[in-house]
Amino acid sequence: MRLPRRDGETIDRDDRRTFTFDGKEVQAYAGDTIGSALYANGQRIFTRSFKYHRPRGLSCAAGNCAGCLMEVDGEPSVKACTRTVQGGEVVRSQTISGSLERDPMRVVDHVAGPVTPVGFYYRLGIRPKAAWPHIERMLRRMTGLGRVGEAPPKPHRADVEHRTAGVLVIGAGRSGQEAAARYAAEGRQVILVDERAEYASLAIDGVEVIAPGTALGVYEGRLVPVHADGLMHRIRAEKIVVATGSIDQPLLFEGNDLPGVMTPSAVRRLVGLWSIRPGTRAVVLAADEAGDEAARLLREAGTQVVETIDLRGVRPPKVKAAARHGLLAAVEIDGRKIDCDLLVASAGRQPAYSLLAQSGCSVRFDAEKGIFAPDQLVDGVEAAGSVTGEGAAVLAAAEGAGKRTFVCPCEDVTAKDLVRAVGEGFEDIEIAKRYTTVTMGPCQGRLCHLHSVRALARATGVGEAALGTTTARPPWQPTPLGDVGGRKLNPGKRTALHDANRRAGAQYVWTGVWRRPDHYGDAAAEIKAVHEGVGLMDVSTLGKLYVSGPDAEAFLDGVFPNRISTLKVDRVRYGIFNTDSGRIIDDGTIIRVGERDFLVTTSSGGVDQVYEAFLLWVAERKLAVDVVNVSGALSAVSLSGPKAREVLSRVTDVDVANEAFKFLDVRQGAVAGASALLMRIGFLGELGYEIHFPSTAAEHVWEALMKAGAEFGILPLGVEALKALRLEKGHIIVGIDTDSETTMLECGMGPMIAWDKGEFVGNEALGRMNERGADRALVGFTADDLPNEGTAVLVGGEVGGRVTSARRSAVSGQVIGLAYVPAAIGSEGSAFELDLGEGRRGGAKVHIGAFYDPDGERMRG
Amino acid sequence: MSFLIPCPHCGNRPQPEFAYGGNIGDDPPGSMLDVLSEDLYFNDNTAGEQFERWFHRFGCERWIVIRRDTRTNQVSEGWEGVDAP
Amino acid sequence: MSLRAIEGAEPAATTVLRSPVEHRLLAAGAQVEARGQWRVAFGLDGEDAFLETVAFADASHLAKLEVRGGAAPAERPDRAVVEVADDRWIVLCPWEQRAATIAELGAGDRRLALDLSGAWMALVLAGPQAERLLRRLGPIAQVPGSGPIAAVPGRVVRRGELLLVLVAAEYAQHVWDVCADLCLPLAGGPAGLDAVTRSHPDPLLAAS
Amino acid sequence: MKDLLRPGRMWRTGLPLKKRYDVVIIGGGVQGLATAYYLAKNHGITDVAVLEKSYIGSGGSGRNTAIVRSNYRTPEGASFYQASLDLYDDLSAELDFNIMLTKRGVLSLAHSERALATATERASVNQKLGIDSRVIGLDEVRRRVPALNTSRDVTWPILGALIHPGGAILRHDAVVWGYARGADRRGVEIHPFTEVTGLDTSGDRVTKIRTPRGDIEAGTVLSATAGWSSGICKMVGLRLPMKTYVLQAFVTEPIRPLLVETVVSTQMRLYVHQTTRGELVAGAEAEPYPTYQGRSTLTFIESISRYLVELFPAIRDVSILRTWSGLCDVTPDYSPIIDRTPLANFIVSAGWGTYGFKAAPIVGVTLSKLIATNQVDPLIKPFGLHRFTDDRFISEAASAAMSH
Repeated sequence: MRLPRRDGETIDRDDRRTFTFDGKEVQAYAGDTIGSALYANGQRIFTRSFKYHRPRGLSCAAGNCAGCLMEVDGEPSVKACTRTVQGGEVVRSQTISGSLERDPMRVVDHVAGPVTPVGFYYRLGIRPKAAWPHIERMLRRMTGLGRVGEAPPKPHRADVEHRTAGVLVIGAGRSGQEAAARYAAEGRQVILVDERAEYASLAIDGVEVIAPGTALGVYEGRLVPVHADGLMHRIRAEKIVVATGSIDQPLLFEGNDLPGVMTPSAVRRLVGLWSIRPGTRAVVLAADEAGDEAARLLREAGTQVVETIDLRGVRPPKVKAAARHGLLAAVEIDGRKIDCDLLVASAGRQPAYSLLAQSGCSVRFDAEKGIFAPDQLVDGVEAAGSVTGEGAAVLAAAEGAGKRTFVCPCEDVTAKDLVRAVGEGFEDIEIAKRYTTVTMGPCQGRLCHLHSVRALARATGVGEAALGTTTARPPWQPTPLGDVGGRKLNPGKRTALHDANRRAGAQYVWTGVWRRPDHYGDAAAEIKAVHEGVGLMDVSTLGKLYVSGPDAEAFLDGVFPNRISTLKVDRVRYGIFNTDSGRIIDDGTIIRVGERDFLVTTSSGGVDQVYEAFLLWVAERKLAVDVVNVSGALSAVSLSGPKAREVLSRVTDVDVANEAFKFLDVRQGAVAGASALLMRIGFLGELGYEIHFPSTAAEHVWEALMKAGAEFGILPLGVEALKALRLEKGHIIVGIDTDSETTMLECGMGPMIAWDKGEFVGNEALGRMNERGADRALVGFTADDLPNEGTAVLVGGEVGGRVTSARRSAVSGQVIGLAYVPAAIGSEGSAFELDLGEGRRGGAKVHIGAFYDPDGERMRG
Repeated sequence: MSFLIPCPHCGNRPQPEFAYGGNIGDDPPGSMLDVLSEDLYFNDNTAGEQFERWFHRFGCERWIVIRRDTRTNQVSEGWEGVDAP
Repeated sequence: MSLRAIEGAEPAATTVLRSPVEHRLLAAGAQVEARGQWRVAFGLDGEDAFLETVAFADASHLAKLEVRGGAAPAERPDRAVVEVADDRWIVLCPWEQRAATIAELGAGDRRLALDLSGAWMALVLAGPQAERLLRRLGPIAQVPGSGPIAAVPGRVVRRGELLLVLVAAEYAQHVWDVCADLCLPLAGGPAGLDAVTRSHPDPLLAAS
Repeated sequence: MKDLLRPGRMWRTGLPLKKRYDVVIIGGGVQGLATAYYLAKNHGITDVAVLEKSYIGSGGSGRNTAIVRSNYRTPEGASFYQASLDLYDDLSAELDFNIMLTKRGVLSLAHSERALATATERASVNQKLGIDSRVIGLDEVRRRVPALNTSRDVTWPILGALIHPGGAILRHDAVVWGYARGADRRGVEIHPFTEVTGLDTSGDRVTKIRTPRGDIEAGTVLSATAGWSSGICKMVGLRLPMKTYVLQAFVTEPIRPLLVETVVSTQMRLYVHQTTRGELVAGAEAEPYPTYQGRSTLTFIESISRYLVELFPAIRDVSILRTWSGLCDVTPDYSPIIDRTPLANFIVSAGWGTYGFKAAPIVGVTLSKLIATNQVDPLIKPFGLHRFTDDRFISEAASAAMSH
């Protein structure tokens, strides 16, 4: 039924292509879509409907309805009528059971009519309660269209390109092309997009044409994602012209969903674009010129048009379509039966205003034309062509009994269902939509929204204007998740020593946004090395903020709870960052390198939050101080263990003797030739140095330290070793031992707070909490059994807190940890229980202070 | 992407480039609860225009103030600094 | 007295300086040689073909100075001035001019002139599709400008036909990998800096 | 079954607005309607009006992603939501309306040691209260959700999960309609499209409720308006510790059965389940700034699609059908506010964040008791406004997800 060559056809008869459909090979030309090729090859039933499994075929052939959903190369529910044939596709029909031609589930349509009215599932399966899970499992197997997971999806890229446009014109029909040409002539940068492939070859000078390219939505700031093949154009436009035209609305009559019933757009595209004769004997019910033109095209294509009825201005005829073997066989008009295999019918054309409504334009009901049309537009957004309502109207109607008159073909919702819903009290379009599921299918209301509002208006007596519309929401066309998501994009931070660590055998884990070595193969050996020899750890992940200026000291006294003014040059002090409400958000160190120069370190995850809080405090009080984020400029290592001093002495010009470089001292000098800042702090509990140096020299310094430490059995340390070693000292890790509510008072850090130094972050809240006393306390504990971290602390059988950290000590072999307990039992030796899971309990006792080297001699030695 | 924020230094930029810093100065707290917790946790949660602080993370790394209508996300103006003009 | 490690103190001659993406370049088959104290990658096969569409090259061996306060630093052919805000700039210059530039820019009513060379990766985008690659990396609308690059904060300035992009060094490998991925459909890819400066001579970028 | 064949009205429409009611409930969402239902059923108080500014269920009740669970972090939260889940269990029979509650389980993925610790904490608290919730390893996760990408070559490999078999999905509109019908049948008057535009007070009482359809007096006034609570309370000079944010969700086209459990990933800020009709329904985290404007954003759908395809590679080509949004009212500790106020006859239920629907039945029972008998049920005692004055938060924030 392919017609001979016609001018204006958009197929290339010299470029043959094939694809398979349910295993059979199908011939097509370049320019055909899968739908047009199948239709040309005689296929009429394309899919089965959602609830009644009625046969469905091409109805709009323009990507508006769900009558041709098929699986293409593993992609479910593709609108075959607009999917251009590339060649070699594996196309499969989507049926729950049987085949397209014979679907046993169709019994639901014949038998279940009265038993499955709209909302039936709210009345069934209530009693007995135990029955429902089985009914639900059965229902699940009977619903759902696309198959997923049988074969891995065909890998195809989805890239994103961020673009700007002077004028973005959506819709390349006559009015869209005019608008594009006009703005291009004014010298604007114009992009014209249209979802229909036939405009791919359209050329207008000064205009970039993207076709097929679907504008998925109009987002805030006039941002429009245009979904083309393999590329999402994310266009921010100074001006948007919406010229998306209007859509044929189905005529409502009994059997209006049968394959063989089509709208004028289907005829225009089948004959006009792909030179296909849609049928042999046709009846045309014309509601507008589109109907007249369809009749003309059919005669030109050699179809016998046995009857043409003009629906304009006449009493709606009683129409009933009859089927044989699932296909249209005849139509009864006011009792007169006419055999035909094609019935072209529509009620008129409704403006496709969704993108305008999404952008914020208001919509009104034009009673004269019986359509919803855009009303006030927002600035930067224009409407052109029939989307404005000009040349669009939906006035024609037909009488139908309503039992199989489909208002919403996607969801099998009939006119009778809507009337019944109103009868039950669902009189507003929004709850009628949720109750009947009308407009909730793949066409998202393109073909059924207007009819639903008008049906409600008739049933309730409330006018369409008062009933209003449902909210227009993106996407304008169903779009695959993979195409919207685009390329994988998960920024991870790596230190300058990332590859040096990898070569040393590091096993990487995520800690927040950082990739960090968890261990280098043997965490226990790493711990042992620190206690007995020396270990080297990459701590470049620490946040580093250089604070410099006349008000630097006053500033730090304001943002830290502890006193900073007493910190001398070349000394370092531990500090806590709090929120205004006195909760801990981070911890770190304050290193004074000059009268008005400090380096402040934060945890690896906390630097952004602290940096922004610092700048806010400076701006609020107009302080003369600069805060410079040098986290990336400097790398850092911690060299810890009894042999640390000896190793360091081999690579630095700084005098490392204990008297010259005491605990909490700071020195600056060269390490492995790089300009470095060194300090003695004891987070890991042994003699230790934290060394900061330019990241550009990081690998050089790391290799030098490892070489110098070789004879002492130096090992690189991972996060696992860090967690174990600091736990021996009872040191907390913010984010692991603290949560969003933890305060310094709960962690025994009250004494650090310099209450008398005037305003500092959180002082009022902390002051009040201090008067009232904390409810819980974060304390060390020893236990008989090793609990999982997070497990509940039980006091008197009730949940009284939780374990935040727990390990078996590499030094004492005892189980040690940190936990929240009720403040009342926060003192040394108090007993409590741990929930070990499956109802088992374990004993535990509070231990205040470090488990290992409580007086810190090893750190200070 | 969502609404645009007029950064005085960098020009109109999409909101995800900024970190929200809270609105400025809810009007004086009611008498209901004691003063401290009143202004820390209780707020107007205004449905309308309010002054807000934003930090331009993907640009000048400065705090700016804008006036935004929380009903429409319409931003009328942006200023340097952290205080309402 | 202040933090010497960021004030441009000369590292010992034997100290070897590396780019944050040196290992990505080695993995891509680049040869790396010492040029001054820096190890610079060159000679990546396929680089010439990539330059016909879009190539990205590492220029992290440049000195990168954080300058605050006073008037905007003077532009010079062998210098790039990236404005962050009205009193804050990042100035790029050849490594051997680092100390002289710090001295020049540190004078007068300048608040700060710090050597933060290791804080950023400098990435050069070259070729007719360079602008397209930038548009695929993020929504930066004008150049010079700032905004998301592979979803992390980035800045970009123009050097003749070249685009010079700055991103935090912590994200260097992430941005490098994203560039490699986004170049595939554009038939582009990584190149050594020499290949770029051969076709686009630039006094700042010419490998010293 | 009988009304299956003969359509009966769900509720009366076009009711005139009386001058006075014993109880006026502002907000025709699931909490307001449930409270009205239990006032009538448990306490015989039927001179009640529910005033809804739009259609019933137009707020959060009609926009949430219909998940009910009780595996909360705090003992107060877990017991409260379990009480609600128990009521949900029998609600279809109670309302003689199938809300399609299906206990398919909720699986919260852990992508880090930190997340496993939080899962352990929740399991520990839940088990102590008799709630079925436990930490499972990777192989049980694979067995339960074969479609999940449990390999190592993902951005954040899955280490384990918290499984809560009692967690369920349901048809959220059906709960709204079921309660509305039950209340209407017992004499409660439901007034949609009746916005409260003002509240007059004198001394410590609300004396007049202003609406475009006329003013009303009431013995007791309840505000159950979620995202709009601050505006209602401002009418009586009351400020709440809460901010309103927009939360988005989306639905895909229906596909053949793929997921049984609801799958949650806090790391990826998403949760997803498959409905009985076969659609995947997924939601996310609120936009990071207060707003009452509900337009969908592109960054939301892009990032959630990217993560979903990473978690479930097989659904790469499944199409998004519709994105929508609703408002959620978030308190500093993510726990609700159910309390009397300094105004003797004004009661507030607000600050529900994303948990409001999950709590509806128990809120109905406890609020109706509070209104009828002035007794504060032990389950809601912890959720008073006092916790913000004496700084004793009940923090349901999943965990301080900051990592070191």
